Amino acid sequence: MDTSLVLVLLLAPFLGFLFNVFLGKKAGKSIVGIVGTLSVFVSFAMTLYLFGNANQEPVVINLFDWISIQRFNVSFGFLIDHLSLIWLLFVTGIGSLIHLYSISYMHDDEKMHSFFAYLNLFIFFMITLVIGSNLLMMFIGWEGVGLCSYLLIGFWYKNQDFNDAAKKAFIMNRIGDLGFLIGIFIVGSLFNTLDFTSLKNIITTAKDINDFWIALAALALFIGAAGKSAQIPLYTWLPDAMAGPTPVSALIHAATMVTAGIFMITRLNFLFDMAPSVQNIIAIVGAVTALVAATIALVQNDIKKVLAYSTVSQLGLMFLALGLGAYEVAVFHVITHAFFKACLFLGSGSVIHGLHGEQDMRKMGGLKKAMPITFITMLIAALAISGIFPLAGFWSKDEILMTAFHANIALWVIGSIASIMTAFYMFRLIYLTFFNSFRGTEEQKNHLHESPSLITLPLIILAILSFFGGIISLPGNSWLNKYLAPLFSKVVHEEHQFGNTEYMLMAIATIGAIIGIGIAYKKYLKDNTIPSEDAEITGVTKVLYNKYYVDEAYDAIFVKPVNVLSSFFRDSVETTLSALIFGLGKVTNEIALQGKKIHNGSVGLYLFAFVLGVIAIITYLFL
Amino acid sequence: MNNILNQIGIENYIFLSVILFCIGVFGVLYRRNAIIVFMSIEIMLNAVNLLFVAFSTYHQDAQGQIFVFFSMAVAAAEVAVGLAILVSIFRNLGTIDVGNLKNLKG
Amino acid sequence: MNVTTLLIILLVGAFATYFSGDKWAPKVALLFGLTAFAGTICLLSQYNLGQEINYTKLWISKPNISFALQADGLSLAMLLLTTALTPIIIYSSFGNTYKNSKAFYALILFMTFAMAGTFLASDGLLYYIFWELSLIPIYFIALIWGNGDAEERKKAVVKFFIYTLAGSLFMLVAFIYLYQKAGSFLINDLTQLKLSSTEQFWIFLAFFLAYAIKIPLIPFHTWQAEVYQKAPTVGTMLLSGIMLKMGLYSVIRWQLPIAPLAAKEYMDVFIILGIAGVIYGSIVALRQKDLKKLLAYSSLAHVGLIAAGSYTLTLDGFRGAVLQMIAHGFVVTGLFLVAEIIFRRYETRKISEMGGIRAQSPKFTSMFMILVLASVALPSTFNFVGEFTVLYSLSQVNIWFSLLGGTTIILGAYYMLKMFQHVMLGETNVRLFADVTFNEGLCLVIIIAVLFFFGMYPKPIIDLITPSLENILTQVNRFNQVK
Amino acid sequence: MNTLIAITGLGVLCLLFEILNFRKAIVPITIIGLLAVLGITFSEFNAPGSHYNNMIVVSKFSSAFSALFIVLTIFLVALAHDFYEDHKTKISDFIAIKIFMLAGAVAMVSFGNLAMFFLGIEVLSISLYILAASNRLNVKSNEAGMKYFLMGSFASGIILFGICLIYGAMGSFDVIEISENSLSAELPIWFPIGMILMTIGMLFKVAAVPFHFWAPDVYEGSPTLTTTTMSTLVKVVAIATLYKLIAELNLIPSLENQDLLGTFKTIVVIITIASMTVGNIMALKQNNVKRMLAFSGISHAGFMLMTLLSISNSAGNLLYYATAYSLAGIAAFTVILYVCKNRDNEDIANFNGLSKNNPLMAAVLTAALLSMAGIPIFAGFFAKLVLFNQTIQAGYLVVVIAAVINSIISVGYYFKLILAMYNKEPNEEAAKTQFVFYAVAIVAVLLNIILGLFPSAVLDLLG
Repeated sequence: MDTSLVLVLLLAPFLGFLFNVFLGKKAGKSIVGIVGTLSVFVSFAMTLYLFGNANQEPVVINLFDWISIQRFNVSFGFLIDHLSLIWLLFVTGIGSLIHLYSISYMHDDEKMHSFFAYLNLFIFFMITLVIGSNLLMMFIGWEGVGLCSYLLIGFWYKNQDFNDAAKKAFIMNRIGDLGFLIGIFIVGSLFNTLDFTSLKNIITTAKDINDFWIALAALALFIGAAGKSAQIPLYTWLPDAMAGPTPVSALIHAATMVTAGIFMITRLNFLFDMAPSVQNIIAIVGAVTALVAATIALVQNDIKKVLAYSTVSQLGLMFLALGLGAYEVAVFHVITHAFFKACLFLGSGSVIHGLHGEQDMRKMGGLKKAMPITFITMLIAALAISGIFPLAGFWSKDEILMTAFHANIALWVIGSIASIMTAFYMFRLIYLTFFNSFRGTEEQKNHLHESPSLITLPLIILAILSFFGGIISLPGNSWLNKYLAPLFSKVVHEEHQFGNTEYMLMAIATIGAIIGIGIAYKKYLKDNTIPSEDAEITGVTKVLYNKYYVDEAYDAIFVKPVNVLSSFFRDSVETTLSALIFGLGKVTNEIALQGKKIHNGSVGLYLFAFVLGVIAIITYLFL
Repeated sequence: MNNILNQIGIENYIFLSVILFCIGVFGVLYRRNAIIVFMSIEIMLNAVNLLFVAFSTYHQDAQGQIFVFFSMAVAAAEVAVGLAILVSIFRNLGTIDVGNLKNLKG
Repeated sequence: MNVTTLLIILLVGAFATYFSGDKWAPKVALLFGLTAFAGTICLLSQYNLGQEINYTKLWISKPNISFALQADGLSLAMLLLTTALTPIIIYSSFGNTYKNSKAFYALILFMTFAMAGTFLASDGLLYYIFWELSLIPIYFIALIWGNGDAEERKKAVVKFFIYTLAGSLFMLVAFIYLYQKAGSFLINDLTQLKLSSTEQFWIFLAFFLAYAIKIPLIPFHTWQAEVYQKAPTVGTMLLSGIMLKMGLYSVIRWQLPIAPLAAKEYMDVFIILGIAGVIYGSIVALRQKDLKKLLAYSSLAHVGLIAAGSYTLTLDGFRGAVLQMIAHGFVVTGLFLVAEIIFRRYETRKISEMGGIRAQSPKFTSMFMILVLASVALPSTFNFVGEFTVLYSLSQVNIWFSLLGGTTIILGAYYMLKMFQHVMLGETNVRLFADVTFNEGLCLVIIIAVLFFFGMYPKPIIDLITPSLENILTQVNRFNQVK
Repeated sequence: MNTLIAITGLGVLCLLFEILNFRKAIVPITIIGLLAVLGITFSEFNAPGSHYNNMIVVSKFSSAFSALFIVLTIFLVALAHDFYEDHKTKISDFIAIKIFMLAGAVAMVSFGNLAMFFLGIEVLSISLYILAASNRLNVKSNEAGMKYFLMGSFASGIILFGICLIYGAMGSFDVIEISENSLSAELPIWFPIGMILMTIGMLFKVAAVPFHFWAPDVYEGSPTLTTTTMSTLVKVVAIATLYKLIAELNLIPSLENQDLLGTFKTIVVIITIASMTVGNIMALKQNNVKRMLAFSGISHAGFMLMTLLSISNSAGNLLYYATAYSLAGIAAFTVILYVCKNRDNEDIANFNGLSKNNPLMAAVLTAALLSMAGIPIFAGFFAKLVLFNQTIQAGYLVVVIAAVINSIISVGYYFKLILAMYNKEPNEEAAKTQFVFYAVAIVAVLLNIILGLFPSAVLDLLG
């Protein structure tokens, strides 16, 4: 029963993919859209069903042995437990919403069918990633989603910059994947299995575990996660990934794929609990990423870039939580973040749609009359992400900060600053986009209009979710924590007692958020300052605007040297090596040429050599 | 007959013919006139013939002397052929200097 | 079916093709290629039914050489690769017309015959003979039907021939030496030998020279890129798809079991050599201007990894190596076919002269993309199964090896995607690019199907090769049992 | 025995034909005659015996090699017809000389007495001098003849001196007596010296370094058919005789008695390696095909000398190598005769694009060269294999390594020719081929390949 369900759940998007690939062009755009969306919706329905009557026991489905290693087999199997169900819920849920959205958004693109094909494929791989029963199955999904993100970032392939962005994303992910693989190798050789359930049993029961190797494995796996979830130092691909169509940014680079890293670490929480040192690293990396990304987001003018960096920063917060062992908190924030970040992206998408592809906020403004729904929904989402009571973001972010506070004040400070900045740049975005007067061209001004219902509907739904999303894990009695409890080896550390500290923290957070919003209000609404043109940007702003020149640095440190080396090998080493081989031939030829001189045709010489030979032999033998 | 050989001793015959042989060799090496080279080769052969005879006396058996006839006949045949070649060379080149035969080399 | 029948089919096929005349030659060749494939399947089924597949007949009494063929799982796997690829290769060439094609296709079949013999032979000298024989057809194929300036081509091909011959002659000497010890060339006797470690070292070295040049491992690879570039694509496919695998197969089949002590003692050196090949090849491939050369260096990198895997002397290493051999065989054939397809349209192999093809040929693009992904070992493709196993085995020897070898998944992705981007993407090319024709498409589809099927379900092949690999492993470890 | 008589008779017959004006028929009749003689030889193969008080001793060895010589002569005679078509008047003389030369050759491998040996070698040499200079209006031919004559007679002088010393030591020319005495402890030093001198004389005939200088010049200058004769028949005869000489006169044991064996073997090793190396390296830069093959012949002589390192059990291997080599040589030279017919020189350039003009001939030449290079299934490969095998057995790994390196070098120049045929454009249209060329070339190559497929047929012949 379950098996067939799961297979349907898994294969529905795949079938959609096949349909769109092979028949999409003929079928026509509307059919393509419907099929694509339906196929995802089917899996969503399946998920709901499973979610509805899921018992405590996780369901394991092994189809067949896939890869055989001498000491163990890796089965081609699936694992449905509470964690994967949670993820499935919002992957398929938000997935279907965004498909819906794309029907209208991509309607003018002549390659709509391949767009939907890729989206479906992505959902398929994402599901594989989530329900894989062992590390390698997860790895299939892991690389698969990477591939889809490559395809979708480079969707408009005629622009080589986009292609570069896509390539960059894929390769940076691959760097992480290598870490992942190494992690898999170590785990495999330590425990002779890659299966999550058996791993959990072994590790939780094992007495003497080699801490070093565990730590190494955890570290390697974390590198993998960092690659996928855009953490320092592997985060630079995410902002570039905004080259892809906006729905892609919403689905892949905000809501689902980039959370895969968190999913993986949560999946392997028992492993990471064994390696506190690595946990600290994770926490620190997360915090720093949150801060750095936030600072960059402060000054970006591309509406999607802002959102991208905010995503990075939010992911950083999640990793902070993971590092502190508060997996359920991280999950909570993943979910709420999925809601409001998807909403924000789609909103920005609708704005861009309205302005016919304009992304620079300096050329926007005053859109709130033109597109009210977009405005309202984005406002709600912005409030949510800034952590205003009682929206979803408030609860999740507050949980994280609280955990940080209890663990380490410094982390809490960093986190708080990051979230204050969040509030600032989000409202900077809101004000620049929707308030004051329109700064675009006349021609655009006349065409300003609210986006069609297919676009606004998902916005509304997501806005609602980002408003009420918090209820799934209210402090005190958290449904989510209870639901996830069976996953964690350690008992979920008890809910925070609501003493004064907690209330104080909440207050501080809220005040911080309000301050942030206030500054934005002062700067961009009252003074109505417009960010200056790229040329005029100076000082710290310039550094921030250029993202601390990290891309340039990477280029100088890694990419250029490799290419230089490559041409060096190609031009020097290769030629030298073959010259060496030819050299042998040349030498013999030279000898031959000299030899020809000796055979000079004079009988006298020949006879002389003859006699010499005779004498030599005789003397050598007999004297 | 036999006692003469005993008086002189076989070694001396050997030395003599070796010396003759060497003279022949040097002749072949150092003279460039084909005719004289032929003659030097003849000297070599005859040196050997001499030794044959000496040995056959030493061993008291006739095979050696018979062999000398063989070798003489052969030498004659050889020289005949050689002279024939020489004639055609002289017709073509107008010289019998062995040193001029250097078209074939390398 | 008797194992010799397969060889006879191929040999007869070669002659039949030659005498069928230029017009019919391709079809006849294809026919015989398919027959051979069917024959292999037949052998396979017999093997799975548990029949011994071997044939031994005394050939030369003094020195004692016998015409001995033997097919275990490993040989059959390689045979499968050979006979499966040959028809594809032949069929893929239908797009071109070759002058004097009867000789061309006859040589292809003859080469297949020789290579199949190499995989089957269980008598050292017979093996050597097949090994050498396979060299002659490819020499002529590359020389006569190759492309580019005749002088350049001549240089490259002669270098290739002499180079490889040089290597293998030392192998011959090693074989003769072994014969002195064992009194026969049969592998079963040779693997029984208990040679001193110095003897083993020298023999190992002699073999290594032959294989390192054939595979090729750096720094013995200098013939490769040029020959790949100069040879006609069919020849390149034969070379890279099957012939390289002869070297790798021989490492597992002959070198390691005969001289295990040396193999153990110098394991690290050879693994490092392989891994160095991976990194070096990938980096050189990065900046190649010629598509075929780029692919050549990419396969240099891949075989480096395979070699490293087999030198780990672990079951995983062997298994991964064999899996990767087969996977790489298919992928590289497909990629060279892609290069050929582009060449048929644009008459160029310069990457700089391509670009903007995607918009004009969706089918071709998708197939090409899939092949690229397979060659960078995306999970669920066959190559991933092989590469994962190999890297795992490396990690068992030393985690650093797997880390360094693993760079292939980064660098590989880098150069392959870069290549794909510059060949296919960008503003639509002004020159018309017709989408794949039927037979081009068919070849690619078959290859892709194979890659995905075994990528998802490699079990049959794993089950096929594992027992024989275990046997080889016991031979390799026979010296440990002594102590 | 009968072989020898029959051959001589045949020779005389040839001379008679001239008188009887049978020029047309002479070639076929001779071939038929030779085939008959071949039959006789086979019949003698299993009937060893000695005749005319040990002047002639027929053994497996002698009859096997005689058979080979006769086969080669058949090929040569077959080719003779249209080689000499421009001076028909002399054809019978030339063929007769070839036959007599064959008689000399047979005498050389079946001698039971040094006198017989000496006569044989002289008959062979003198006929060769004539053949070398036979194109008497051609300066090159004259020069070749002269050079060969001078050095040849010099060499025979040395051989004669050697025989003489042996006679002095043993008091007899009879091989059996000599071999018996040679085992006795106290031998005059002359005996080994004499043996060495004879060996040197034979080394000259097989053109081993440093006695090889004549070969390239003479090969280049002589008429191509004569070159064919030299590089196939004569070389084989010489090496076989040398082998027989050393084997039958017990040189090895006698040297052992006077513990000179070590040094002797060193000399053989040095000469072997030197011949291989010099031959191959010098061949690399030759433009004249005949000259190139001359040097390659020198290197092959070096290979065959390897048999002297394990004299006791290598007769079969020597026979096999000789057969493989000479058959390949015949095939190769046939093609050269065809290509260079009515061309003034034999430069490699003449072979350009042969594969387009005449693919069959190109294929034959390729096969022949591959066989010489020692590529499998051609007899040349097994020939090398058995030599290597037996030499490693005798413990001379060094020689084998050298040999291997040399075979690698040799590929270099063999392939120069193949490349010319396949990779260059023809510079003029093909000359029409006589049937006989095809016949000879193909038969030779087929024999070669058959030997490659069933080496035992020859290898086991001499036990």
